[in-house]
Amino acid sequence: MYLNGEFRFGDARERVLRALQELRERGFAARDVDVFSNEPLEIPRDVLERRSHMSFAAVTGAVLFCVLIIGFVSFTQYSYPLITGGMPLFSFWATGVVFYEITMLGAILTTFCWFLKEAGLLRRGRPPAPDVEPGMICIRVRCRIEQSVAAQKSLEAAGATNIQSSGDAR
Amino acid sequence: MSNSEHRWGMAIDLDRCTGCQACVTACHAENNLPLSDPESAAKGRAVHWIRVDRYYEGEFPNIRVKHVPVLCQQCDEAPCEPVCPVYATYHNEEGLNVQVYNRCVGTRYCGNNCPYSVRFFNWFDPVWPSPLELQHNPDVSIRMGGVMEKCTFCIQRIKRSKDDAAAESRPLKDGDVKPACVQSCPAEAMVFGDLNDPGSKVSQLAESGRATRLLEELGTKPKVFYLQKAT
Amino acid sequence: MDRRNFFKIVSTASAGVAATSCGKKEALIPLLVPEHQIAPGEEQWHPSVCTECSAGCGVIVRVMEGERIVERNGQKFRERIASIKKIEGNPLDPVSSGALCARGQAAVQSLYNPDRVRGPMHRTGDRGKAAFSSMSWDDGIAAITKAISATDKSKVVFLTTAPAGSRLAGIQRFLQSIGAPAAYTSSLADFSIERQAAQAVFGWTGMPDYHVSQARYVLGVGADFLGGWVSPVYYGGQFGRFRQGRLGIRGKLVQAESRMSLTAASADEWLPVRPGFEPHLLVAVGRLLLEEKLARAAEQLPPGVTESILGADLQQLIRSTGVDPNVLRRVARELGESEAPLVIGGASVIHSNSFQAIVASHYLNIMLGNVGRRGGPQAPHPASDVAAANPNVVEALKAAQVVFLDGENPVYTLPPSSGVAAALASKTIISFGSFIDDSAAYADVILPSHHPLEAEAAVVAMVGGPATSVAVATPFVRPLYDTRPLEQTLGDIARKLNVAFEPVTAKSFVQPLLPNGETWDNVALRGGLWLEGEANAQPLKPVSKNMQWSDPTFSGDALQFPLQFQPYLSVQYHDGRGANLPWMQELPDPASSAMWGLPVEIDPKTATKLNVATGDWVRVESANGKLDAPAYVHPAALPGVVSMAIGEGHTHYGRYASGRGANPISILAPAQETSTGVLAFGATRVRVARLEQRPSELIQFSPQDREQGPWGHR
Amino acid sequence: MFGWRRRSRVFVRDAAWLFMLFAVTSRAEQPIAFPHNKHMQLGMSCIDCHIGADTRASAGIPSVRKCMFCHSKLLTNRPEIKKVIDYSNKNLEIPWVRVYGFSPGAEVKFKHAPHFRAGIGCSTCHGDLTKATVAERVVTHTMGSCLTCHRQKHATEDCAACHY
Amino acid sequence: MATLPAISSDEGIRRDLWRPLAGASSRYLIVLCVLSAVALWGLVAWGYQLYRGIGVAGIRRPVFWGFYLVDFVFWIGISHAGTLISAILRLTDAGWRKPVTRAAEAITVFALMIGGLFPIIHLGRAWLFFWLFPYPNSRLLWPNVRSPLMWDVTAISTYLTGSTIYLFLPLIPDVAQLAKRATGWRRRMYRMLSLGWTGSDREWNALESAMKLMAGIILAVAVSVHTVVAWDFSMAVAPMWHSSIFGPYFVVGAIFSGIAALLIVMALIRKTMHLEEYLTPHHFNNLAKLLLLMSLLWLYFTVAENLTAWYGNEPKEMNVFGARIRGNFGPYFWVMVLCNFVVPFVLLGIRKLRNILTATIASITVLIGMWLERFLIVVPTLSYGRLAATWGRYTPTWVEISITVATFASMGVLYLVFAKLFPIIAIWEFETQSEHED
Repeated sequence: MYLNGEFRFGDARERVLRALQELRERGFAARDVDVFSNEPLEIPRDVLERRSHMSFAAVTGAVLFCVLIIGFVSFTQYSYPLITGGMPLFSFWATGVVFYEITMLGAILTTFCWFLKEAGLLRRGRPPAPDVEPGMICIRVRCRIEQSVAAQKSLEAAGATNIQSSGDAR
Repeated sequence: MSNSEHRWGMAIDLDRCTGCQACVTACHAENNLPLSDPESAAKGRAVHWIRVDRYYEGEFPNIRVKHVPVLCQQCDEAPCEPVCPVYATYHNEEGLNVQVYNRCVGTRYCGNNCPYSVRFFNWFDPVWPSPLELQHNPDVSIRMGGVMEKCTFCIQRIKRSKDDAAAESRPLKDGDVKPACVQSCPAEAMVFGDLNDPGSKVSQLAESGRATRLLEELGTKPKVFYLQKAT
Repeated sequence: MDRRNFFKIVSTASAGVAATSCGKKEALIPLLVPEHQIAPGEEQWHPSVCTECSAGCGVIVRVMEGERIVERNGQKFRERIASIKKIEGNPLDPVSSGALCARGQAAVQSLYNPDRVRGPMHRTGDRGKAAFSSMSWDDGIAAITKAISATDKSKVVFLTTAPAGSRLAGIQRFLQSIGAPAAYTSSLADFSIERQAAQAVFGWTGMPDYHVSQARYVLGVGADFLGGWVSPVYYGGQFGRFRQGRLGIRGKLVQAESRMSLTAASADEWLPVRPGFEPHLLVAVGRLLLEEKLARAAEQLPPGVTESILGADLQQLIRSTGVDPNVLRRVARELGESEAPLVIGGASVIHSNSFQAIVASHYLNIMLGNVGRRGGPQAPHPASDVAAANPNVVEALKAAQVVFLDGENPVYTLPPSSGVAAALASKTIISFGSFIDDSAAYADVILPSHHPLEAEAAVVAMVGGPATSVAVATPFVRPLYDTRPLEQTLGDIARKLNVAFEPVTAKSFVQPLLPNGETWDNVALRGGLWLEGEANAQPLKPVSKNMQWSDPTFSGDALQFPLQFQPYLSVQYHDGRGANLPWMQELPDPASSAMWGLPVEIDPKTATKLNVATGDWVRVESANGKLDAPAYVHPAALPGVVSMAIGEGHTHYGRYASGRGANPISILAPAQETSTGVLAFGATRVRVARLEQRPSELIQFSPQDREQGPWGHR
Repeated sequence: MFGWRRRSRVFVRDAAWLFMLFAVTSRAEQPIAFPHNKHMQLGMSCIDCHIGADTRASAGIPSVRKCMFCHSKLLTNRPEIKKVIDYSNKNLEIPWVRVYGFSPGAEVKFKHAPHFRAGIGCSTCHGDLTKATVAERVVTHTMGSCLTCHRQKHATEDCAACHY
Repeated sequence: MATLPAISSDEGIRRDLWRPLAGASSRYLIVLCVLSAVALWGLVAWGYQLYRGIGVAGIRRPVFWGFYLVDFVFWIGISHAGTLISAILRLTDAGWRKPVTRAAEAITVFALMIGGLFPIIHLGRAWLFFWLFPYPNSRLLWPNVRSPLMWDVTAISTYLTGSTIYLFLPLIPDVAQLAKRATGWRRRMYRMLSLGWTGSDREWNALESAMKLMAGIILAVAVSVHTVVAWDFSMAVAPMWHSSIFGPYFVVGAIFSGIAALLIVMALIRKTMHLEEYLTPHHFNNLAKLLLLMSLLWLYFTVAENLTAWYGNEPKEMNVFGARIRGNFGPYFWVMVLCNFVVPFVLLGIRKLRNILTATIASITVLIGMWLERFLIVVPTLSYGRLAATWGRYTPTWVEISITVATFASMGVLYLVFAKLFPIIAIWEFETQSEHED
């Protein structure tokens, strides 16, 4: 089941942070906690770390595309061996630009895909998200029924209002 | 590319050339060049695969005229070739710089990149008032609008001579192949032949001291050799 | 076309028969039966003869499959016909020796010209308006016979461009049989002055032949032999060998001419001689040769001549030519010292005294002892004389009642000031031409004869003497339209007039010339009869004894008309005939690179004085008329001399020539060459004025005529 | 000067070229149901009628006169033969429908003779005519098919071998 | 930084930034119609060209490339507005960028779409353009990747993909919010585009790092793209083209014209959408300074380019140079110098004169000047080739001119539509900014 707690008004952010710390101390895993807002919040790593592998993915994608394009180009050049302008059949000089561009394309595409993946967008069966109005911050905790009390306490302690539970009770 | 059987080249003797332009008409007759009309000619769209550049040098009365027949130089390292995105122009194993009309999409990059400006573009589909089309040479394509065209060293004549030789199962000998311009030249200023064959007339002329090449400094390695005036 | 290929030439059985087929696009046209005749992709070569000019080049014609839509009893059919693809020089022919000039190769475009006359026609509109409607051959011939029989036969004038050969012989025989005077020509390009000079000096009939290829040093005077003079093909070949044909020997060419012609352009030195002072230059050179004891055969000169030359005032002569004295002296010395010197005298531009110039050139050759020798002037073949040369054509035309036009275009080639066009308005005019040109527009009846490429012919070469050189054509394609060979038409007329006339065929013309062992069939197969050596020797000794020179006279007041005007024969249009060939129209003019129109060539000094730049339009005005044309500032034009190529300015001549450009002949005065009476078309003075507006653009293939741009420097 | 007809033709042509269609129909309605197989069973060879196939650029279609060499006497009562005779009497050629060809935009210069010299049998490109009856296209020709064969046979792959 | 307008509240921001999306004023519609009409006329012209043949354009031998290639280079140049600005500023995390970025990135995408069209328009057989893409075909033929034109194809498609994504990413949170408010088809569209954005901190983090990464990549691509465009010319052996300086020269020129375009667009937005509080003189001041800098850089490159040619005095190059400086292209050249250097230098260099109006004026002249610059690079070289006998003049026809004009119109159309559908300023960015400021 999920517990949602809302935080409003001026110091919402501070209270959210407190709530998060509370939750972590009570042993809720980072992946069970979600913070909803309609502008980016800066949450310190020690409170709620979200590790990103995006740059790594981008590099891999780039390398992959680079290899592919080099292979493809050399294939096309040799598949119909027309020598033009006294250039060699396959030359890095003459095709470097193409390699570069396609490599970059690889980086761009993987970055985008990876963004979708990490953000979890377009994913089927996502738990119902609370509807956050401007200025409001909302914490969602996934917990088993026996933990729910603890979770609720910690949210209340942090001053969350309108705490509701949703999802099947297990 | 000289590992192949032939490597066609041409020598033009500027000492013999009289600038009579017989070659120009011969080329028109042989290669179905599109007819210009005053409008298109005024737009600089008249097509002459071979042209006779004329320059005046000095001032009257000590003035001289220089006639230089310029056709596709069939460069070994042709600047026009690498820039074509679709391989419509390329180098074949006989050293010819070939233009494949039906592959051409008309980027005209090759035309820009040709220092000799011997490439011509079909701005429209060509029209011949009937019955002028009866004169079309069936051995040569009628180029559709939107494609580049240029001197082919009369590849159709080369092919014919080769076929004849093959039919008679004999080797091609020097002088068997003559492009239309070479054939028509009254002063015999032009010589065509195989540069791979050291005995051929053209190779000997190319070796002779008078041989120079047009815009040689560009390193395009043209296969057309100009024999300068002896004086 | 080399000799091996040459044997592909098949005997000239008419391959013109057609097979038809339904006009559906998918429908395939069956091949001819027997199938080897017009198989697609198979080429045949047939010998023929070029008649674009009167030089008489033997040619071979490439025939392959062609296709046209024909109407047969209401139904459309696609018809595969043998069509002519290309014309090349006949490698066996000594005149062309396998090559051909631009105009000759373009002849195919006159055969397939969209504006060809497709059948007999009679005039329906006013004269000169070119309104015609078709008629039957019988009616046409009937009309002619009526006209002839109605008139005094001496008032029948027959104009023809036919070169020496079967056609001309046939015409002459026809005129003879009906009792009419011999045929005339009105072309500017019959070189009658050269012929008459040769006649006067050597008693030769025809055009002397110059073996340039074997000379070492050539002094050309007034003869643009690589351009519009006699035969650019023949002399082009000679020139090539003259320059680079002999191991270690390179001939030197010095050209004295009043314009930078093609010959002057390819010469090693150009002596810009003032128009009409060619005789003076030649006499001066002769005098120098005699003085410096370089005239190796001075004794052969007729005494009178030597005296008169020595009697000349050298300084004054040289001054009059406008050539640098030192240069002239050097040239004379070089000429005299050369092993094989040659002087070529001609009149590409005819002045009042051109005859004297050519005569003088012959005397120079005599004193250089090269007449009849290798590299000297040769006697022409007697049969090569075209009888049509006649200076009095104007009078004849004025007096005539019935005028026959066979390719001639007097309205264009004779200046209006001669009153010919006006005179023609009242004649019965019959044209045998293939086109409605300026003159045919006046015709009452047009009975189109076959195009030369469709007809048979035997033509005696104008050059190549003294050896016999006759090019022969026998028909090999089916005539495209409802035309008839001229011989047949003349025959029909003769029959109607019931006078005895036996047409001259190529065969009957060649037969008498055949040596024993030679057959007509071989000649027809090879496309000509060519015999080495003298046909029947003509005298090499001079027959005349007089030699004089006079200053040229120009018609027009020198103050009112300060500039000299010289029209000239161009490579592309010749005497104007070539103007209806699109290839010739788009062939860049050698001097100005102009296409689809010809400019007036003005020298830079005059141009700046008149504030004229290339492309500006100018009005060239003489006492006898004016013309408007774009100007080309010719860097090599003589100051004060305005030149213009002949060819444009046709009122009627098909879609490509009609109403395009201006005709330089139209402003000429009816001046005559004093000794021969030939129209001196270089003897008119003009004034030039800049026009404000530009009716049209001067189209140039390469406007830039210097290698460096106008802003080319720091 | 540029009529819509011509323009549309241009587009059609390029479209044809694009999709590698042919300008010719494969299943052709021939004017006469000419049975290739029968004639070949009689021991005739292709060259007997298509006389150019071995020595010329084009194989050639026999003229009606050629048919009449035999059929002026042979089987003159058959309806199809009657048609032939009829054409011949009208002095018309039989408007056979072309079944093999190249798209007009392709600018291919095909010659039979060199292929014959190279020992390529007619059936390679035209199928087995001993079974065929009326002329129809049984082998599709694309640049691909030409090239593949050229590669197998180590013939030239030069574009200018066919396109010029 | 004093960039922050006295913003009442988040609600206030929303109200201001969503206002433009609401209805369509009659003025808006009129402008839209006019522009679309012009754009359509361009399409007609192109249709005519396809129908008759490329010959209806004024291009000729030897000037095989004319207006179309000039426009191509010009628009690709404009496209450098967005990415460069936003990417650079994003990486340097300059706060004042925020109201500017989206406007800029939109320019990039649209300019690229238009610019990318020209190589096709200019083809002799445009309907065969797809032969430039590698796809398996019965001809067993592939495109020739050695050709700089193929480099263009890859570079531009990469750049277009990249900058579209780069524009789209920061749009997601905004459309997610819009999806809540909007109704009807707009709602559906926003819903779809928002990809189910919920605003969880994972999403925010992912967005954050994605944007950082993209900024880096895009920067690298953007530079390469215009270098490649420059190489189309400098790879050729034509006089005055075959120059190593062209790459950076074109990039600078691109940024130069890009900033100018951005300034104009911003000025328009500011006026028409009443966003005076968001796009403050401060923004214009910063961009104007940037423009001035670029103008000086451009001058430096132009001098370097021409001085070397002049001093070298190589005849073939001198022909082109002469034609450009004192020949028949002279007037254009000096107008270009006026537009690209004198005007910006005076208007923006003098502090007193520098204000929104002058910045806009300068930008307009710069656009004109830069178009001329491209013209002066493409045409004179081709008109004055190596062999004097082949020289020829080029004059455009109505077809080329109308297509050129139409592209400007279509730029306007695209932008108007965009501004009507999406907030032209990234709301969420703005809000975060507003928080950090106080």
